[in-house]
Amino acid sequence: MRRIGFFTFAVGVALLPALFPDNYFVMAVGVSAGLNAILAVGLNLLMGYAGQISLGHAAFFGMGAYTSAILTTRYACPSLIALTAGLIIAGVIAWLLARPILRLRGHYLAMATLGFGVIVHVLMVQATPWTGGPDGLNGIPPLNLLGWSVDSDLRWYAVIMAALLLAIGLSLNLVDSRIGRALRAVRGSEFAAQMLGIDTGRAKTQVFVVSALFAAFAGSLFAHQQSFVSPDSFNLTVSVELVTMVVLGGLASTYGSACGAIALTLLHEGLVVFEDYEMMIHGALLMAVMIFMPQGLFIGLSQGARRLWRLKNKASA
Amino acid sequence: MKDYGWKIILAAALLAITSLAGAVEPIRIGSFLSVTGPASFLGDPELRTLQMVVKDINAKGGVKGRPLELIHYDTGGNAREALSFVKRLIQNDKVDLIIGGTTSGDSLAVIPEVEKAGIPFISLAGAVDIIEPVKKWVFKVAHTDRMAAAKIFEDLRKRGLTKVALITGDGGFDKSGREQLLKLAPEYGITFVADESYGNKDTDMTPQLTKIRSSDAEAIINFGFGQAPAIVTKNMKQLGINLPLYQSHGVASQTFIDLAGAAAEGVRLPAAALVVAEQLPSSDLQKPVLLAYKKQYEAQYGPVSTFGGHAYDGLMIAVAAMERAGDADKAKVRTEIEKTQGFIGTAGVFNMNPTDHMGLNLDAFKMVEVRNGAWKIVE
Amino acid sequence: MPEQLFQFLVTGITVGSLYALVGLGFAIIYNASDVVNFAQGEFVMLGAMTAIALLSAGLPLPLAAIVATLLTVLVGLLLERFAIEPTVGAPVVTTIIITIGAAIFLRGIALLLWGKDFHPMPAFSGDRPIHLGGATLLPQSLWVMGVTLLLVVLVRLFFNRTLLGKALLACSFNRAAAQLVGINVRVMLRLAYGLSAGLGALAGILIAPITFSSYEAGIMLGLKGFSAAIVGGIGNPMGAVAGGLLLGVLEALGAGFISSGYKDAIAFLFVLMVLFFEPTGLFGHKVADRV
Amino acid sequence: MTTALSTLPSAAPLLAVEGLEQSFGGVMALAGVSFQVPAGLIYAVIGPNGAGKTTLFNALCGFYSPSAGSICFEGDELLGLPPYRIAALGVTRTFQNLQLFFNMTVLENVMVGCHLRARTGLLAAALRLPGVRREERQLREWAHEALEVCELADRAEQPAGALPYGLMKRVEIARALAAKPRLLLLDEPAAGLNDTETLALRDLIARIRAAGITVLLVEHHMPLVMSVSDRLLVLDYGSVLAEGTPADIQADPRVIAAYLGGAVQYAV
Repeated sequence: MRRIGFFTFAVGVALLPALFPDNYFVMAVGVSAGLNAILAVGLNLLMGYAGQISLGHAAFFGMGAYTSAILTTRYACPSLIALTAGLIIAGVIAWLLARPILRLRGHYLAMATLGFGVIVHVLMVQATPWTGGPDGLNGIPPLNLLGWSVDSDLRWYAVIMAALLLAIGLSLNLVDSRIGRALRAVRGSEFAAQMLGIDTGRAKTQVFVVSALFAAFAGSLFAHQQSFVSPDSFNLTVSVELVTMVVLGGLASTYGSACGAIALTLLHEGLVVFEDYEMMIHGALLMAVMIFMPQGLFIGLSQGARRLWRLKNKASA
Repeated sequence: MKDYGWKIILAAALLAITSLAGAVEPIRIGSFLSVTGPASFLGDPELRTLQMVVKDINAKGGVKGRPLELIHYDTGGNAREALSFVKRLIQNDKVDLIIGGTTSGDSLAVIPEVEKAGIPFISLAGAVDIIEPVKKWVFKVAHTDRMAAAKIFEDLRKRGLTKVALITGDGGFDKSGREQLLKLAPEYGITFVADESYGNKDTDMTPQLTKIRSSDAEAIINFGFGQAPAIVTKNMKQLGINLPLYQSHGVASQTFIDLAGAAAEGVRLPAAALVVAEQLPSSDLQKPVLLAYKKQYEAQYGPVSTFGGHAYDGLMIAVAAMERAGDADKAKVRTEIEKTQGFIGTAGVFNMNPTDHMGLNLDAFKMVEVRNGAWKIVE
Repeated sequence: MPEQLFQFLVTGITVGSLYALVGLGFAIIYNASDVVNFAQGEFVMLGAMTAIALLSAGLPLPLAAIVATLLTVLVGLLLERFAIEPTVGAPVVTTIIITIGAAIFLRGIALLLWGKDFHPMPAFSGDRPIHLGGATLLPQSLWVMGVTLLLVVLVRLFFNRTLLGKALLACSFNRAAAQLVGINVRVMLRLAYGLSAGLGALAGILIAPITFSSYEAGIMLGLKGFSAAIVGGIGNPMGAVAGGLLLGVLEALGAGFISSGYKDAIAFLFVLMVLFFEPTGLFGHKVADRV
Repeated sequence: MTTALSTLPSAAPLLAVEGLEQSFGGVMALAGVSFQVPAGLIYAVIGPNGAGKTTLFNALCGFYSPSAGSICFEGDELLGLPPYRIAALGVTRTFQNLQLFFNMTVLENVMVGCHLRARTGLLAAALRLPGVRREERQLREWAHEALEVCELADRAEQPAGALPYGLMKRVEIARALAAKPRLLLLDEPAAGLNDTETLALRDLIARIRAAGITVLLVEHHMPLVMSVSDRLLVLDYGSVLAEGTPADIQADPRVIAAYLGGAVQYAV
């Protein structure tokens, strides 16, 4: 069952550019939806499964992006090494931060992660000699995978979709394993989890680091794909959007968060034509979905479909 | 939501088909502006101007018999959005030319994409880096921040002031301006005795100004745009600091005077001639252009701003180039834009060449001062 | 130096008063409904923008202020009725997204109504600065501090002395028990939203003459108000006031003595440090879960 | 049903509690509690509400940190250890207020119980290495065994939250058994159960003991306690009032006065 879902998704993703060659909505929007989906899948491990909210996830996204940007533009570092460095930096910072920050609960945790995100953003804006300040850094070379340069839209689409499939695969494996069950136990009841021998502090630290690594990975890809980075891409709004994607898609569902990310990216592209009305519609839609489908789009819609199906069967019976 | 995307594509396709069948193919002008967000100050009048001028040109029969079609996206001042919209303009909307990039960040972010695609791009932002070094397909029509810095320093030199305190915001415009000021200061013998900054959404700058008050500054330069410079101006008066205050061309509009109120009296800044159009001598070449634009704009939208003027300049330069090229072929239009000579715009007289993709000189800026609630040219 | 310090304190208390008012709004709503209302900053913006619009329509200032506050209260009530009530008992993240959605929605409406420009508002009693032992402050700052003080005292009296206030407080301790003793929890919920919206609107009207207002003006104030409420221990109204003042003063000192560019980073670093050492804020209840 | 032979404490008790003290804001919840639990018994703690029974459990499990005393489990000092370390030593429990993982199926709940018996780390899990698959199969088997013991095998794939209350309580027991503990703490397992369910519970507890697991039981349901326990500890106001076999306790005048109200006698 799990395999079927995964392969359907993979085939769908692979077919899109063949069916719609050179289509902006597939190539450019697809790439940014794919990056968002990687971020959402990673954040979902933390929020959906372990039940820990983060309103500062864009910070890790930014760390990956800026590490890649700085190392490749200032030190002519090969892109793969820069990417690895980004993962290490984000991972270490997440690890250091995890213990004190994950002791907090509910809104206090929301505040602390938000504050962390703001601090990192301020550093990006202010540390001009390193980060290029508000205008960011330009001229980041394309990703080079052992001699294969990712320099066309189609190649980027392929790389990012492969990365997304990898992220989904890792997430699915993790969730359905001893470690994943331990995480879900933390969300279910920290007391019971501890009494079954789960070091909940360690479990939370692990998942925080993992989701930071997902984010940094996406960040590094983002930097090479855009060929420039600026603090705008890593501010509070982005962090909030990421949380929205996860919740919109449905907490504790890997495909749900990926779908949430894709839906929100497309929504944004679609709403652009409404210009000044965009903001109002965006806000109203967010509220409506959360009020009428609190478990998220993915689950809400699939439940709705199932109910319809049952009704239909009943009618025909 | 996916359905929605397809509906748009379908609608666009239908539109394309009907327009093909019905009339001549329009020339597509793409634009991405910061109509919302912190730079909406600049982006909003730019968009209005483009819409106004396009309508005007189409009413007069278009360019070489083809109507103009404006396709516009709002970046909200976010460079990531800017890049994504430029891709959309090039790949999806298949535009012939791009005008836009309200902020330097937006403009700089899209340059690699524009160069790769080979499409003429006229930027409306200030940073020198946009055209230095020269990029084949990139032009710009707004004064650079370096010119603003030079103009301010010239004025300081005239007044015999050398010790200056600097206060800037944390946006791209502010930071880039600060860099140019610091870089250019030695040439004019200016020393900075204070260098403060603030967040563009901050509501109070008295701590920074208190520090400046205790320095031995003889004048203050505040480089920024939006509401923050107005707050700085008011806070200065509040703290009883009576030093000459220079603002940047970023606030050269009536809005600044409205916001800062009485505290704005005596504030100087370098501005395009548009803000003082009526005061120009009738011998001035720019005067008729300025008055015409101003009259037309104000009839539809209210007070003009110099930033809308940049959009006017950019579009008119592009149209002139297309007229000379005979069609909208990207390479030909690019070559013709580069050959722009003696074009009289709202920002000044443009003379471009292969090594200068802006073509304005320092005369394009006028030093103006607030007197009795209005901008006046300083002699 | 002491002169500078005094000036920073004056600035800090003015700004801090606003954070306190916004934080107070957060605390009241949290108390009544366990919801952190991220649209609180939008109440501030709505109050200011409506008052400005009414002023330019020719209404005298006191009347404009009152009408603007009442209209914002109405918005608060509508928000409660149509977005909060249907989702009572939803998880924290759901309510966070709903109120963020509400904030974006209200901002979108304001954009359509009043455009993107910044709008000035005349000061209540002139712009002539007052000199006070080396520091200067605007009469408007006195208005801000004075009205904040008055409102804080009134809110305190309301909670401690009036039956209605006590009933509202009872809801925050135990909703089911409050219901049992005959308190209409639904009405209390609406009361809380109305009260917070009103406080937010007043904060907006007070600050607009100093900072101007625009459709986006609520974002930053909302964020700082949330920080104030958290630092004070969420759900503790007076803690939020203390948190707001603390944050305001700290920002002013940080901007003045350390680095103005890193001012926000300093403020949030402080918030983080507080939480690391006091995980439920400076004046929060220590909650023990029952196993 | 009672096993009269095992009423004497064996030489080396499984659990030895000495002078345990715990106070909350000046109120002594535990005022120097001492007792010993011999291996292989069902040992019940009774007492009126507020006597300190649950506090005792929480102190034993490391959720509270008592101010004085010692908790010796098979020679290891438990005092000061975090709960997960205590669990690793072979002590686990159920909860008075259900602490089921409602976000998982019954089987998954019980598989979490096997946490300590497996080794899979983060990286291996994410990559799903061959060893991981093997271990998963093993865990599944163990979990099914625990479900069999608790007569829940047919509920394995249901979401834990969808079960009736009585079964939920049983899932907690299965989950705790899956950890293969040597000491199992049951906190009011009969609360909220009907008579049939209580009877089934009595059999289950007996089966658990038969499997060699020592049971420490807090319970209000006197017929159950009296019928299933080997020894009893009576707490009152945080102190030990009496200790002994059910028969001793029922005959103890202090217990009768303080707790049983002097009138009630329970038939075994």
